[in-house]
Amino acid sequence: MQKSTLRPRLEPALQVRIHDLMVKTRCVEERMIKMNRDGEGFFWIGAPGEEAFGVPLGLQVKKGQGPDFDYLHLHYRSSPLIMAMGGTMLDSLRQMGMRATDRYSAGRNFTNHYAIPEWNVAPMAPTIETQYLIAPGTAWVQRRHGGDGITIVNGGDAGTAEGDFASCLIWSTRPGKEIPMLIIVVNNKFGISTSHGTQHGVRNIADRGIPHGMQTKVINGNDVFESWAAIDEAMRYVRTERRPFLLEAHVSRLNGHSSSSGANRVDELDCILEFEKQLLADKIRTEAEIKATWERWRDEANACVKQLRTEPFPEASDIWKWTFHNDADNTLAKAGGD
Amino acid sequence: MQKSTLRPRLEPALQVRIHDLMVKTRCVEERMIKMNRDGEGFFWIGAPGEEAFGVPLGLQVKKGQGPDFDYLHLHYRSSPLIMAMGGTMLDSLRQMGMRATDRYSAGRNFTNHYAIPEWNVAPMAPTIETQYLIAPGTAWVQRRHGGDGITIVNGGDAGTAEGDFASCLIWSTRPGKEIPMLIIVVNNKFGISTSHGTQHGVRNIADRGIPHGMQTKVINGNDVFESWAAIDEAMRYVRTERRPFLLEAHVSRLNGHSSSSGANRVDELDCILEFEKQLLADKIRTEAEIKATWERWRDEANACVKQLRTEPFPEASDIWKWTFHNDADNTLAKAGGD
Amino acid sequence: MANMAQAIRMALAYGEKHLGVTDVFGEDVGPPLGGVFTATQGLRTSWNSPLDERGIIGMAYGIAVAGGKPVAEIQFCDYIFNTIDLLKLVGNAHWGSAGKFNLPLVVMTPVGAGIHGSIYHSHSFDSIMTHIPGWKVVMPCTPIDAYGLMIAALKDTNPVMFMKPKALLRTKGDERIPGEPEDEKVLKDMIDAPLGDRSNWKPRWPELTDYTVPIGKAKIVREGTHVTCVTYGRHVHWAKAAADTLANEGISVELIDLRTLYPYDFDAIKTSVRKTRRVVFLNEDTAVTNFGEHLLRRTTEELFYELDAPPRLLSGKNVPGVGLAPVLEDASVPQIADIEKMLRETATVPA
Amino acid sequence: MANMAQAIRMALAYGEKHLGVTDVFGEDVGPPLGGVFTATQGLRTSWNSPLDERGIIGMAYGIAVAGGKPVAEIQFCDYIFNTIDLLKLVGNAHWGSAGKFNLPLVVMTPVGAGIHGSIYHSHSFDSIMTHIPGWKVVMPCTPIDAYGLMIAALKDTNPVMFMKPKALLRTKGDERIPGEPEDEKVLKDMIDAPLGDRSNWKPRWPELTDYTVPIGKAKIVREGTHVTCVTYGRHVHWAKAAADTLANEGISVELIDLRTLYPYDFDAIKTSVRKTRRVVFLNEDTAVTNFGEHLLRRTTEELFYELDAPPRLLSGKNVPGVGLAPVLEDASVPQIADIEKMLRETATVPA
Ligand SMILES: Cc1ncc(C[n+]2csc(CCOP(=O)(O)OP(=O)(O)O)c2C)c(N)n1
Ligand SMILES: Cc1ncc(C[n+]2csc(CCOP(=O)(O)OP(=O)(O)O)c2C)c(N)n1
Ligand SMILES: [Mg+2]
Ligand SMILES: [Mg+2]
Repeated sequence: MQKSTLRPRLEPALQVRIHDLMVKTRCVEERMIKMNRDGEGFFWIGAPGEEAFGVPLGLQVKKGQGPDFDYLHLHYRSSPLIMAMGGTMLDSLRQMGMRATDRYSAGRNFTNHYAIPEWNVAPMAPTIETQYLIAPGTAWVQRRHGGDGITIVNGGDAGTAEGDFASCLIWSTRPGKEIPMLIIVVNNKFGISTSHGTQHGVRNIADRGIPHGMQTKVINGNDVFESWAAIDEAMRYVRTERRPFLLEAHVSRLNGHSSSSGANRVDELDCILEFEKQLLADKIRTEAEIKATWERWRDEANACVKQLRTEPFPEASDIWKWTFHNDADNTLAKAGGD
Repeated sequence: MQKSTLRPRLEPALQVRIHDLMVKTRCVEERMIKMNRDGEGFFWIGAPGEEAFGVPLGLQVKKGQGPDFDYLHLHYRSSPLIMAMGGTMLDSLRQMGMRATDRYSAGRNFTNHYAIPEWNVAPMAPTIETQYLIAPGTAWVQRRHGGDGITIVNGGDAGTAEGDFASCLIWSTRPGKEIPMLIIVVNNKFGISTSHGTQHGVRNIADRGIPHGMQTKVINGNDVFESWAAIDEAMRYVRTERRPFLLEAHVSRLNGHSSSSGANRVDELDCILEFEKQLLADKIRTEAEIKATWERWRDEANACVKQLRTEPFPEASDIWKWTFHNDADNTLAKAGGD
Repeated sequence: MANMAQAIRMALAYGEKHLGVTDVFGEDVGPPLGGVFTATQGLRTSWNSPLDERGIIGMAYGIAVAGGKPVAEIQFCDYIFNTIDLLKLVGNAHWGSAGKFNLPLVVMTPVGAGIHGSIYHSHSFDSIMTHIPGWKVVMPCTPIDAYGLMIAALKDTNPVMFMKPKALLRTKGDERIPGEPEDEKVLKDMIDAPLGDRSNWKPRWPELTDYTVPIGKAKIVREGTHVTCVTYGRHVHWAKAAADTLANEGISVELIDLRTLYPYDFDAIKTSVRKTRRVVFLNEDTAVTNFGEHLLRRTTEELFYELDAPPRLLSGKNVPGVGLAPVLEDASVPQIADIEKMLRETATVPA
Repeated sequence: MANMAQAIRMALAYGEKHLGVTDVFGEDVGPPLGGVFTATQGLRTSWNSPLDERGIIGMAYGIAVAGGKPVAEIQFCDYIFNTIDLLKLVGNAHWGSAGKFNLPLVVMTPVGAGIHGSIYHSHSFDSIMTHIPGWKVVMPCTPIDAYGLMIAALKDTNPVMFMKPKALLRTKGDERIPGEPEDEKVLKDMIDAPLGDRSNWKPRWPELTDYTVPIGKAKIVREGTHVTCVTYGRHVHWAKAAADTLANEGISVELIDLRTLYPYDFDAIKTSVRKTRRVVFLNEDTAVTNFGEHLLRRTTEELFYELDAPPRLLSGKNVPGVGLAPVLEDASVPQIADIEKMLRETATVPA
């Protein structure tokens, strides 16, 4: 256990903030699952079990727009990161509810698929691993631009079987053209129903960075302290050395793959409960405070759902919006396609 | 220099045979280059500089049809291997000359693109690296079939940037489902005009096999003895252990990339000259014998070109052949497509 | 009655037993899941692959080279678009090798919208796939046709793309699969994996028999005289519904289920259009460079003088995706009302 | 006169200087080679990429996200087919993000047959590319149009696919690029890399000026009254040759060079077909689900009653590849004689 050495580094106030964001994330995800069950959204996929890793990650992002800030190329289990960056429950739930007010996709995309220009969050697609091909592009611009902005890309364990993961290793370590990129693999040991160990002969996924001369690390992403420290270390390295770092975080997948597999709670270690034990033991939070945190966010989530129910769905004619960047082109395209 | 220890392993008769096949290969390639210059063929790409590796490889292939024998998934620099297996100059030159008698593609494909069912040589395409995705399929059948037949796949250094190379590493090392495959990378340090070192951060390409738990080796493919021994070792391992082996061979690219870059001779080490020095020093061949070998194969190549000149080109209606496996389907397809 | 997923599963089981199928594989295709739509549950030769579509198609190619008979699945056709080069290589192997190698393999993949799949689980693949020479391409719209077309695909010595209309995989037909027990609960008991632990479960396959829907043969689903509708997949059912409504208005629709997209049954189209002199081609792929446009082009070229009305295409809208909100999906993909409207217009426009 | 490769190079140099181009990259695009067709020699921002088409398209996407202006090359369109999913993602980014992100990038790639490229250097890409929504797609047939379309592409804030007709890259036009010196030897001296060692070579670009061929605007290459021919790329020249021959027979061909494949200039087609009442769509992509079929479909739907003859498609044959032997290539891809024949037939078939 490295915890004892790592724990002192995190200020109690920060621990409280992390806990708050972890609970916030869990509550918005659980509310989405309920929306799905209630028929208020068709499909859920999200991140229960990744909060101990994702929240520390989100809090350490250098948030802003343009190459001076961090670019993010994310997979669909990034709600902890987005919540930690300041994403709102309402925005996430609007996407789940397919409302016209969904600021990420106007009712077009699955939940937890963001696109946030102000925070350099690139548009997300559920195509596994393609983000690992796109991320080197923003990092390349950052290499040229200078400063300490970096690119962060994340994805799952199973997806590393796609050649795109290897491409990312190649493109980030071109001799003399290395790029400032934090490459993350979130290893929950499964791709849908297929367990990692049945398909991958590697001991650690992160080891695949080694022949490319890359710094790598494997961590227990269920542990807030270990996550914080590893992210801190990796980010410092990438920000200053302007070279890639490959970080593998082991996490739980608490509600199975998605609503397609039922989204029922499974018996794996729950990082929030673990963290709460610590907070109690270290007397940073009381039982009552913890309970209140959960209640506040549950209430907030419910209030958001109430709110979004009053909001309009998209309209049929909306499909013609935004094929091209200017309306004249969209009109032309409509004429050809209608 | 490992030569001294490796050399005794090769019987003089075998050395003579290897030399003969190396010269044969060089002569057929040079004749193709001349055909290209004479306007008798539009494009040349081939293997001058890879003979010291390719001939020992071809001679150690377990040749035949079906899973008891070796499957071959090759790139366009495999003439030494094919010549060593018994391919004829005439067949290669016919393909260069686009004759209807071209047994590999009936005038359809570029030269050095084979398809030989009797020898398990899978159809070749010039799409870089795709053979690394197909090869695991034959090896998978061989794993199930048993015996000592293996699958051999080769390709260039630059092509390992394609994700397909990494896919091959994944698919060949699935835990408990490892496959008998000799994975070869022929490293001539260039992809067309782009030097390996400018794009690849790996020290050795073969090192990329290590995290997957794969046996690997890097050799001087310009050395017949080292090549023979390494191929022997790798093949023994794959045949008996039924697991993959990743072998990287460094070779010269003696005539540049292809006829597109002129196909002129460049100043790199010539493995045939090196080998001839040894043969002379070891008194296995005399100057006169070596000269006669070259003359014989040059004459043979010229004779083949004379022969193929008498042979017909394909006919226009031939394009409709072999879209489907049966003629009725081809007729149907023609009706829809004509 | 069996649903389409069960029908496909039974055809594959038949194939394993009688047609030399050696490998049914893909992402989550093997135990425990047996495919995200359960179409491969309990199959003897099924196995899970790495999450790598390019590897899957390559593996199928290789297995076929070595004399196996693979059935590879791409989990959703939305994820097949990184393999187009490989599909082209597969389609090219026989032609490029001057007939030396043929690749008897089947790739199957769910296509189309209809399950609220949003941008990346709603794609169609008919247009790009029919543009790749060297493949046969089929798409059933009933369980019995799914069974018969899969068996035909498994017997074929060419590569066959078997498209599964996603929205129909859980729907039942009204014809029994040969060998299927009368009671669908019995069937379920025999071949559906139980909930919970499946590690010791084995299916009991009914006594399945050979039944082939020949590749290249369309089906006249409904005879009619005023207008022909040529479609496939789930739009067959919607066109049928539209035709039923139009019948009440005195408009008689002849409905053709193409079943094989390539090589398609042009005789069936020709015969029908010669009779009705009016035709609508219907599918849900996007509108520009759409397979229906090929059929329309050929029909126009060959039957121009026999047409009493402009031949029409009703297709998906030419936008980059199908949106998640139902109103967006419905606006993107032809609905029954749209079909009715276009058939009515085409049937009634003065000659 | 500049050849098309030089024209593209000059447009890119103009783009580097005036339009914010940040990266011109791809396999062998940078020094020393400057592209397998020399179209990127001497460019300030050019660089060599790893041999990885998927990485190339991904990189272009990422650069555009971060505010760069990338021009990515795929060495031959024959090698773009492993990136179709990424091209779809690019085309989808603006739409899928509800307008939040647009991707101002250009991908360029040589297309078509005509250089004895055999199976894997002769592919066309018009059909699949026009089927991918969210992209603009252009293809010039002269150096001046290549210059003007590239500048338009660089100014556009949408993704643009710039198709280079492979067979025309080394051919000259008859209009000078704005700023081009009169003597082509002078131009060559200024901008062509020397043979041999190039490590210290730098181009001297002429004083290039802005010249835009608007995206979406076709060009009437030849006016005529009897039959319209709609084409693009190298077939413009062949159609012109065919039209010249037919003129001697008293057949007057109106020839449209589409220049932009999407969004295409339907007004130009419509105006012309209304006049000639007969039309042939011509391209060299394979025949099934071919982009010309889209144009034919739309023309038929909208102008059915104004057509005096069946609209026709003349395209590549629907076989898996273009063979190396010239007789095979010629049989696969429309030749001048084929064009003449179809134009003649279409012009003369009784109304
Ligand atoms: C290219 C692609 N192939 C297949 C899928 C279907 N799919 C969605 S999630 C998933 C499993 C992903 O597993 P992993 O990468 O481990 O991420 P996790 O979901 O476990 O976080 C699959 C196969 C997809 N979305 N994209
Ligand atoms: C997928 C693909 N991309 C690009 C090309 C064009 N091309 C042909 S050979 C070549 C370089 C290959 O280099 P390497 O892999 O090192 O093999 P070598 O030719 O050096 O033996 C390229 C880029 C191709 N044939 N296929
Ligand atoms: Mg996982
Ligand atoms: Mg090389």
